[in-house]
Amino acid sequence: MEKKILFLFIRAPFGSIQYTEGLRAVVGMMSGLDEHKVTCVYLGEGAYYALKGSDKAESAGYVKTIADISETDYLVVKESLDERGISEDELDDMFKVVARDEVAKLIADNDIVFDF
Amino acid sequence: MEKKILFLFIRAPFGSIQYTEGLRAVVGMMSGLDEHKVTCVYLGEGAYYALKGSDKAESAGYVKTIADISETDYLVVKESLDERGISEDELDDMFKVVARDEVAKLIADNDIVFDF
Amino acid sequence: MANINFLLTEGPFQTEKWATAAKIAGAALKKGHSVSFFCYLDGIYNGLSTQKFADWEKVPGDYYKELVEAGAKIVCCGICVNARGQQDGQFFYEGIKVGGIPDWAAFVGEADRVVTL
Amino acid sequence: MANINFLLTEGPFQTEKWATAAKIAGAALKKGHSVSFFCYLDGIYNGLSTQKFADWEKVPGDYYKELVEAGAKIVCCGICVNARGQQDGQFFYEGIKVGGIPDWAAFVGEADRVVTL
Amino acid sequence: MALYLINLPFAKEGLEMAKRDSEAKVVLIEDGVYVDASGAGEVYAVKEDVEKRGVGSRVGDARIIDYDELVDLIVDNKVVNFA
Amino acid sequence: MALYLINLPFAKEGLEMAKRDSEAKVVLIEDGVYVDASGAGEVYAVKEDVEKRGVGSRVGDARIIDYDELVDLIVDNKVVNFA
Repeated sequence: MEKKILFLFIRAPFGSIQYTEGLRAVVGMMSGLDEHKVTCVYLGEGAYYALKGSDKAESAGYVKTIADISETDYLVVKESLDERGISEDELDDMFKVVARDEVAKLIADNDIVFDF
Repeated sequence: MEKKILFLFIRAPFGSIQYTEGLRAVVGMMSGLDEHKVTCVYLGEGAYYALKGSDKAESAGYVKTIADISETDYLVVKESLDERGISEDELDDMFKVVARDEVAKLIADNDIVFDF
Repeated sequence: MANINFLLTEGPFQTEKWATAAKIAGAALKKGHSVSFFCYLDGIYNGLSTQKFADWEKVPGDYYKELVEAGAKIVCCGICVNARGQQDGQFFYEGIKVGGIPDWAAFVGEADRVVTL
Repeated sequence: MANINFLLTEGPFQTEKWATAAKIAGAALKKGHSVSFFCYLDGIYNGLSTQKFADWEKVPGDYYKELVEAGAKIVCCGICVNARGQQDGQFFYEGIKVGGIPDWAAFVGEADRVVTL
Repeated sequence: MALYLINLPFAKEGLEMAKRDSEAKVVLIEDGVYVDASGAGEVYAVKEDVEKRGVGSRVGDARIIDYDELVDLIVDNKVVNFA
Repeated sequence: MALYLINLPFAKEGLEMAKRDSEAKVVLIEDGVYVDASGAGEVYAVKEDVEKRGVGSRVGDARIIDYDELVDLIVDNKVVNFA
């Protein structure tokens, strides 16, 4: 059965591998028989991945494959950015800034919530 | 060559194994040919290990062996307790409360500082 | 009765997650629920039949063997298995399978609940 | 010239520590310093010669093999090796040894500096 | 109805989300039992984790549950993982 | 002279210690380069970690060092591990 899945990227890149293995998982979820729908949210220490200069080399292939399958949102939480003193003009274009209130709505709206 | 070694226990028990494998390491350091001198300091999330009710079953054997080799201090940092709302009467008798300033002196006084 | 999928991303001993997941899954199986595991990243080390630790009566792998015997489906990420040098899972307990993310996606499709640990 | 001991407690892939430690140690060896490693807890997985990951040209074990070839002494905690199902380190690269905490205590005794990662 | 599974490292983010859910149930698990979750909905704490850490007197109004009860909560509610 | 090796998870405790050492040198390493270490002595940040994370403009006055320079610092100072 097709499900709506929220991937929360919450660990700091790049000290742990989740930032890219989570995206590998997203690809897998979207390309299986059930064609699950995925939204990616970066919050907490995970917000650093949204920085323009953060190295996307290891994960670029997954991001491209994801785009080929379906339009997918990469959201970063405003409060997480604020707490880390990151301004919106420091962010890579692929990310859209949302407030925690929006993520709460996404949690309500998705069937499954993974933390990566 | 005999060294003075400070073991900093900084991870929360019991989510990770360091709280007891660090004590296994202390035993090994003290019982080798060099008979290194060890002091154990619990700070940050590691301070929770000092709670009277925290399960010492897995680590009791190491604590006993350490005591048989030499008198060893188990210190817990006052500021870490305060930040977690832990009062001194909640602590196990084996721990002595010290201020961060004291730990700074211990760092200066020891040859090697491990974080566990 | 519900179908619960566990995503396990950490290995045995180092953290407690292998134990917590096994205990929740064991309780779920006893209540008659269906249980599946996808072992991803370091999670794949949990299925090894070769763990030996004299201090404990049972090693983590034993708990996962028992879960399989109680009806849990356990699949380990093959890319992770070979990246981590575990040779196609040749030392895993029987019944602990090597597969891929598509297996996990299928588990998730069937699952009423997903628990990540 | 100095003697530097590294304590490595995390495995390959999952965190970056295996890479950071290997890079610092490699730079130290090139400068003529002595280097030893004690691989403790999940750190023991780094010495496996069986790691296969097509996405990377070199796997973590290769870096540790090169460190040994450049003169680093690497000892893995035997209790950890067998607890984690790695069968006395039979699949470790040659020169990566299985030992005990006494070996580590001796490394520490000889070391001018200790770095934990 | 959502069940927020909360461990220590992600507690802050998890509780922020639970506080925005008027029907939130929060389960403190593993090192999560060290966390003060008051104000984040109906709070539960896993018995075995509480006992091992000796924090029975510190988890406040949290309802102490065993793994059987945790399974029931998991089955009856959507699980939001912060563990 | 002590060299504090600081990664993200233990940064708070490590910096508290460095601040109590008038001769402290602090090296931000791995995810430690996300940390604001101003006021904790002479601050260094590992080049490869800074570049990978794209935080060159965020590490303030920290001196950017490569692994060769890090080895020199390690050899010349007692290492205090918070990494």
